[in-house]
Amino acid sequence: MTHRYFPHTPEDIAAMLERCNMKSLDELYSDVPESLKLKRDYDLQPQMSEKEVRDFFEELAVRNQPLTCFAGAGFYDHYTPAVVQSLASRSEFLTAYTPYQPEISQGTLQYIFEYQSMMTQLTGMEVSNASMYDGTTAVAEAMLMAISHARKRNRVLVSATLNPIYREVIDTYARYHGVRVDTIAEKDGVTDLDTMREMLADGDVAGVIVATPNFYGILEDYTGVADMVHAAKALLIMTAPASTLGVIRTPGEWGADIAAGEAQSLGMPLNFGGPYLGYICCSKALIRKLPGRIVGATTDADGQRVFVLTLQAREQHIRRDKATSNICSNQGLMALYVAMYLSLMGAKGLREVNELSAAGAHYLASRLVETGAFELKYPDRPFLNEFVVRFKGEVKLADFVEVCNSCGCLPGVMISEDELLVCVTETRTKEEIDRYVWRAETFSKATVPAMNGGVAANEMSN
Amino acid sequence: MTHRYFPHTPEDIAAMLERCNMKSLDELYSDVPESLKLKRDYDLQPQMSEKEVRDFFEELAVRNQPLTCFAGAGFYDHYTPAVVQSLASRSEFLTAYTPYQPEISQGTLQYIFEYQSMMTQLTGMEVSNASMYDGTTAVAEAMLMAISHARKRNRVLVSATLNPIYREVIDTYARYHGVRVDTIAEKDGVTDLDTMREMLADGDVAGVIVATPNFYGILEDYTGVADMVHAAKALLIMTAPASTLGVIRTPGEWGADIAAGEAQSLGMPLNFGGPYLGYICCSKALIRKLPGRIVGATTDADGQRVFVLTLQAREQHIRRDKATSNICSNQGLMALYVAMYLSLMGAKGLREVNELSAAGAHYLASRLVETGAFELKYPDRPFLNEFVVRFKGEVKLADFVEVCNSCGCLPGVMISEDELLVCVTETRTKEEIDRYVWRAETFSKATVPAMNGGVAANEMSN
Amino acid sequence: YYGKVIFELSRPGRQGYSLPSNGCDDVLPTLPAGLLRQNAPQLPEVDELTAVRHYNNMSTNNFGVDTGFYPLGSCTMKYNPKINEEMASLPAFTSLHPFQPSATVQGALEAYYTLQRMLCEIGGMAEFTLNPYAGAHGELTGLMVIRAYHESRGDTKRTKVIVPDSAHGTNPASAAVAGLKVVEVKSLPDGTVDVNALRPLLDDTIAAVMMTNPNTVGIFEHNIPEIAEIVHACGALLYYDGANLNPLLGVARPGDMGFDVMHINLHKTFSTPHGGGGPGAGPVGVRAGLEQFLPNPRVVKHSGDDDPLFHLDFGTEKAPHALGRISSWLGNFAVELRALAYILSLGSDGLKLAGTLATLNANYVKESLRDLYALPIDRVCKHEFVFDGLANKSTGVTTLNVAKRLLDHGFHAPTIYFPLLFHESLMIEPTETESKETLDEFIAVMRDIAREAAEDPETVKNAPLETPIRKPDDTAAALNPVVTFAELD
Amino acid sequence: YYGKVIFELSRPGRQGYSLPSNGCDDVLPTLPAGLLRQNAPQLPEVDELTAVRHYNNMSTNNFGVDTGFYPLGSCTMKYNPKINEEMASLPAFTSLHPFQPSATVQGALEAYYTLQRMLCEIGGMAEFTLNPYAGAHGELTGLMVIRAYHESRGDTKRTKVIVPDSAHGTNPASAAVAGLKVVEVKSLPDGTVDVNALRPLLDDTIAAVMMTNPNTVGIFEHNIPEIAEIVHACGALLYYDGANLNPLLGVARPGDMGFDVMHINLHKTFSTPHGGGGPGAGPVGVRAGLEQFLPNPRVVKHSGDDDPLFHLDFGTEKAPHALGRISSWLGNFAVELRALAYILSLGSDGLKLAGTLATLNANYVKESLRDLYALPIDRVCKHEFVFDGLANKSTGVTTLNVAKRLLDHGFHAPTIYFPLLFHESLMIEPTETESKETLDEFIAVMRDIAREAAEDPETVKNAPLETPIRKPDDTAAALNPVVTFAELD
Repeated sequence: MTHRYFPHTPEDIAAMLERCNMKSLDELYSDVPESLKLKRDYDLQPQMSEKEVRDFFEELAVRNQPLTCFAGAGFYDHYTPAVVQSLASRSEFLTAYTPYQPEISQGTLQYIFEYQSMMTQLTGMEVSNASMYDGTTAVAEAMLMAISHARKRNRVLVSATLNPIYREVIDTYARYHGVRVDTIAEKDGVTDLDTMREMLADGDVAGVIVATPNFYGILEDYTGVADMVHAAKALLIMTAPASTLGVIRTPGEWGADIAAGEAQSLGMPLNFGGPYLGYICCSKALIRKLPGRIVGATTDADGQRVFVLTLQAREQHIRRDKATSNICSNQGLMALYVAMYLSLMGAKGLREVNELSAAGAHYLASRLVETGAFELKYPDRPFLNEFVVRFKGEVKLADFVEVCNSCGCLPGVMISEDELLVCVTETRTKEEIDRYVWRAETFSKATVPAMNGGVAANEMSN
Repeated sequence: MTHRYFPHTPEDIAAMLERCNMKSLDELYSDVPESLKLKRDYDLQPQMSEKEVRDFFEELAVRNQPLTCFAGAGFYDHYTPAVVQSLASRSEFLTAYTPYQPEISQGTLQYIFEYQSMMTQLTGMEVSNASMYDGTTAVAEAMLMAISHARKRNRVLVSATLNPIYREVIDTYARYHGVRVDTIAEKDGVTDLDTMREMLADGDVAGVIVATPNFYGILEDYTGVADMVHAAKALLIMTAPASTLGVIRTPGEWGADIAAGEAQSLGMPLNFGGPYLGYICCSKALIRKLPGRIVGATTDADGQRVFVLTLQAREQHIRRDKATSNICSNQGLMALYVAMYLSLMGAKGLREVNELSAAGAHYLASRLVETGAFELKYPDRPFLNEFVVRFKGEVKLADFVEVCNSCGCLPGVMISEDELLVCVTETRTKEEIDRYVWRAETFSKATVPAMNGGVAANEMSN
Repeated sequence: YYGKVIFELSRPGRQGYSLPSNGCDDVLPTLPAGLLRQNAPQLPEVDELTAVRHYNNMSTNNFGVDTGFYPLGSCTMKYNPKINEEMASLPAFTSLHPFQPSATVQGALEAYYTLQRMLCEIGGMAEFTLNPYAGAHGELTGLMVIRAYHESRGDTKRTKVIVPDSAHGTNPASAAVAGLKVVEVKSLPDGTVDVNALRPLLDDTIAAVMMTNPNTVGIFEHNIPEIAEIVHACGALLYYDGANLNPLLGVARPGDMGFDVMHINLHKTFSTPHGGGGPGAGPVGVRAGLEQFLPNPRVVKHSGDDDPLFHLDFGTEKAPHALGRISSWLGNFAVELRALAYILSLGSDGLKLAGTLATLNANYVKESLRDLYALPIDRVCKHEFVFDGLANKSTGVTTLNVAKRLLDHGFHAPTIYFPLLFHESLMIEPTETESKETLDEFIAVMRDIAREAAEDPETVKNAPLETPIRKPDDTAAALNPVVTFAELD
Repeated sequence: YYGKVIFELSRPGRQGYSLPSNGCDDVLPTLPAGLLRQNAPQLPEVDELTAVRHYNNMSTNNFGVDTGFYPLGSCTMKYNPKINEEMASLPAFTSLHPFQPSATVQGALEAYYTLQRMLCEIGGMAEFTLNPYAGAHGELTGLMVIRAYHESRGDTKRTKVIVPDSAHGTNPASAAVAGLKVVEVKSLPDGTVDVNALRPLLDDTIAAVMMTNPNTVGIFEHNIPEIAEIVHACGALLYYDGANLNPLLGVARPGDMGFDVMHINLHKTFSTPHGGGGPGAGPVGVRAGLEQFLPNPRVVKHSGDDDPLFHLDFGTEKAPHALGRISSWLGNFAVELRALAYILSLGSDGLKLAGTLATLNANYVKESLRDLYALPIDRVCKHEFVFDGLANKSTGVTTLNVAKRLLDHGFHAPTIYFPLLFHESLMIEPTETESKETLDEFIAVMRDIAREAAEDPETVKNAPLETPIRKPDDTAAALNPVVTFAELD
């Protein structure tokens, strides 16, 4: 028996067994009690040739339907330059692991350093780690930072305008870590700052978590919030889809202590949910609470500027149960995506991405309202490239969504029976937007309810 | 004006012009007479963003219809392991040019050396060059080798069983080079050796060109031919699709002087006609007549074994109009495809490829005959994985082909109104073959002639 | 300067991108200025070729599995097949938005479901979730599952987790994040858990015992049936850290050993590339009876005739006890696709062979070096083993020196100073994809280094000598952290 | 051993492939044994990882455009955009069999047709064929077109081709393959063709005059209108070798200069990767009146309403004078796709800028080094220029030494000892994708080398000193050619 991935010839095996003073491969498992041994083959197919593997995946692939994407809700269909995928697939990047040996890992170390530099620029914070798993876990770990920093205080306030899946992950982490999470109510789509003030006054608050643009795409005004939070000795944690940080007021500018969120929008394909990358940046004062790996610059024996993993004393492999986090492997390669994406785009390109996205979104929003089929849920709130519309048609919004799907379009994410969260990025053409509008127009005028009433609509959570 | 591919900032341009003592970019063209200058922009679109380029190509791509391939006729749908494409795209291979500087080109030089070694093994010849453009030009240049070798003699005999597109290219080269090409008639699908003997006796023959498997897929028996040709002081040139050389009797074993042909079957995708790779191998005695680049082993100043371009005195950049050929750039990267493909497959893999292909082809041939819709044109000739069937149906073969196309299948190459050249490779599954047979069965029983009588059938030449 | 950073290649006015116009009016200026950032971020401005050369050449300062032998213990640096990369890059997967309706992503859901079922068979578990993003994230998820289980039974006293002293740091750290206290249990001289030391620790405050088997020194915990029995007897659950699953493929299953909950590192055992430190994936499996505690969303297959066949279950109806959501969606999906391709490629026969050959390779290296390196545990090992530095302790040459000297010879270093059981741990995991020739070369170099340590210890102590950078100053880096370009002078 | 060859990594019984069974019976044994090969070929037997490491590491012994500056004169080593690779790799192109019915390959035919039309606009020509595989193949095809033209007119005396003494070797070689005799015309000291030397050579035996403009020394042939006039007056055609088209993009067109037939090197001007020596592509264009002589097959577009719109014309009806077929099908199709992507990316504005910046870069380097290197032709150059070695001839340092010393500094060498006009030709073509910083670094190194040549000539003469191999013995290689593994001891 042999396989293309294994180099062992029968002669090799015989010689190697001899060196081990063994007569058969079975002897390698002489230490495993017979009772524990699997006496049969796995109930899996035997090995497949590469062609069969390819056929298998291509058969799966045809049962997916890529759609023209007007959905966001935290994950965005931005354009990734071909260079990014092409260079990220270099085997030296792809098949290395954690850069424990800096002498032969400067490639990884350097792009992480670049990534950290870029993310601090984007967030307006002082330091960044090397990456977190995704936006939800990054914000959850930011919460744990606040708890750890506060020592005794054990309560976290979370705005109701935060993306609900972030909230779900926060709740999970909090529940087992013994953190109390309270919700700051929303008022007309934004965080109710009066409520926040009152809740802070109740005491015991370690951190406050807010978002902008928030889940509804609304740019919130957090003037005075940092002072309010800091007066209560709590930390302010802000989150934003990373790409929007190219133009919106940054967590740093708002006076936040920690910026954490999702960086998928910086060059990562949608990939049905991952891999993405969570960013977490903070003030330098908090660096020793920052989870995960950090790369720092130093010099080598010849005086060259080089990069190393630093401040490892915070990490799990040294501190064990006293560590700031249990994170070990993170999203290394995706940090390379970010570094390359931002290198190519620069500040100007990132601004253009936001300009085009916002322009398209505002155009679509006003055209959808014109059709009469939709109205804006928050007509007076400023938004960038994502907004909520309420369906006014006689039939169901779910049916409209399904009709769109059958035309190859994902019209947004349903956030209630009659509300759709719609997003436009720079990858959407005017024609695609106009076709969307035309479909809404046509559908709203149609007297017959939508076709097959089958399983409908977008799912994000139940 | 700027472009993502150009690094020049306005400041750069100003500084560079100053160094050149120029005031404007226009001055760079002060030497071009005004009358010759294009006074307008090209009638092309302005620059496109990468996204638009991608959209453009994807729009073209949907207007192609990939088909399950039962066509061969010189170009074969063999399986290429993922490793090949993955490694060949390494920028160090892809973006280098001719290895003029061996100190920084050992990568290219070494894979060419490996390619040469492998091709000589496959063909059973002593030496190989670094590649030719494709099979047709390789055989045409082999003909020129024979002419050059023969000095005065000016006539070449070509078997009628050679792939007609090879013959067309040979004719083109011969016409302008002043070579007379005579056809050796075929008899029941194979070269008529009696005719060959007579034609050789007529004299003035510099070379004889024969194929096996020939255009009809038939394995020809060339016993005694080398002696016959050599007795006439001519060179014997043999061609075969490279992959088949893993199992068939080689040009070397038949006593040929030159083996030349198409190596697309060794790992290159079909790519609608190219890039492919022409191989040309010969006896060591003929090495100085061999066109194109040759890599040889030598040692460097430190005694290391290294590789260099060698015998360059034959080439156009030295010999100019006395060169053995005008070839300069060849198909370098495709030689890497061959080297990697054969490294992975080895002799055993290549044999399996041929076994599976032949098994599938013989199975399909007999099943097609069983349907009653087809008969074998050369039932008594041995074939490997390609064969000619004659359509016996009442309607047109072209209609059958079109029906197959509409079902996503390319049933072969029509070589006459009622003859189909059919090929099976290891990439065809039993299910695909059976579906082909089922379609033939169904079609032959259908009383109605095929659907739309539009533009039909495969084109190879008119 | 060994390598410039991209900021140092930037020039104002250069650009490496271009975007199509969509013909809509720019609305940014109409937004309240106070909500927009005041200054543009300082990002590089480079043309495309500058970026390409920069990252292309930067990559060559890295050592990967495709470069050479990478015997990093506990990390299972096996070959990452190219076909897996290609399959995970099919646009029909990469372009899917996570919130697309299920009917439009049936292929993706089936891929997830299929892998889930395969892992159940391999782990001997009833159910798996692929949602955790990495091994440590899987541990955390697994411990939360265990807490959810105890809570569902009203058993709220269980606030502690027992981990062996040989455990990887993520084990205690995960326990801490999950709000559990860590109790360490000692190992015997042979590296296995001391059952007699474990027994008295087990009481009704113990939520779980975390183990890996084979353990971090590469030794199979042959007492595992007894351990499972006493752990279960006290009402705790037994957690399997899958970091070391590789050698047991096809031979033994955690579920059959009595483990209740487990995670698998897809990037180790199932060969997804390690990417310089991720993305990985840490699927979590549970035995029958614990399914309802797994996190949401879950992929479920409906009965035969339903169309579409695969659905997402967000948990409220079927699993009121589920621990909730621990990640955005369904984990690192593209990593899961790679693991699926790997398992299909190997199949039942190939997987078993992988485990066996990994074990053979480790034992072969161990037996070939045991005379020159200190072997504190002299038993048949599984996928890896640990030396306690050089056998000859008189030279002053440390494990760090040996590791650095290996770099000079074109090998990646083994894992060093872990596990903490020994002072000079040198942990070697060859994996099954390495040839005897490669191992023989490594063995020869290791023997040369041992000889050199005796004859010319200073050379080894000064290693590395041939790498492009040498002896970076870690202390200075930690003392005055410079972690962004803005902080460089 | 700098690098083992793959045969040296082979072990009997290893394999790097697997194939699916198709369940059909093996028929090979039933074929006549005399028609099958007697012994298996000696090919490597390696597993997949061994092959991957071998070729991965082999690649790092190569220098490409993505590695650094590659000023190889006459080769136009500009940046090869990554998007072009991706577009050419779309399965809907790569999987097409050339003999598929036209109706099933409309996208591919349109790509071909579109590029054809674009090249006509850029070249100022009436029609193009993309079928030739490389520049030299284009020359051959172009000369055959010219011969077909003369023959069609019964003008059979024209058996000679005039080429300048500065021409690339492919020009005379192509003429010889096309059955034409070569007559060389001298260049003036300024590098341009001597019209007075040309005039007497022109008679009714001349089939064509081959030129490139700018010529191989980078100088624009400003007398080209006069040359075209006298060439046409004698009944010959004027052929344009497109190797140097790059600097004229957007500025001047061969067709407008009076050229009748031309080829373009897509891998130079239109940025398809050079691949270590191909595949390239050498499309051939002709002025109005010569279309019917182009080779077959051709892609034609039918009138508006036809479906399918694009067809293949095999020539018999419309073009009885066509020269026949010169390649298997439609050329190196995937290379054509890359060039199409490049032209679309640049557009009319970007193409003009490319030409201008290429010219700027060349003049900048020339002006920055002219004090230290001998500049035999002191004029504004186009995309490239030639030094005749160092200005200071007393050092004994040759152009070869300078070239090799550049390797030590991380640059590819320029083209050396070509053109043959000068003894110590050093031909530099920076291309437009290089930044001022890169050029400045190159200039600084070139100046350092000149200084070093004066101060320490032996060091330069011994160059390269830092490359992984040094001074391979070319003479031994040619004396006793060892061109296969079987010939190695």
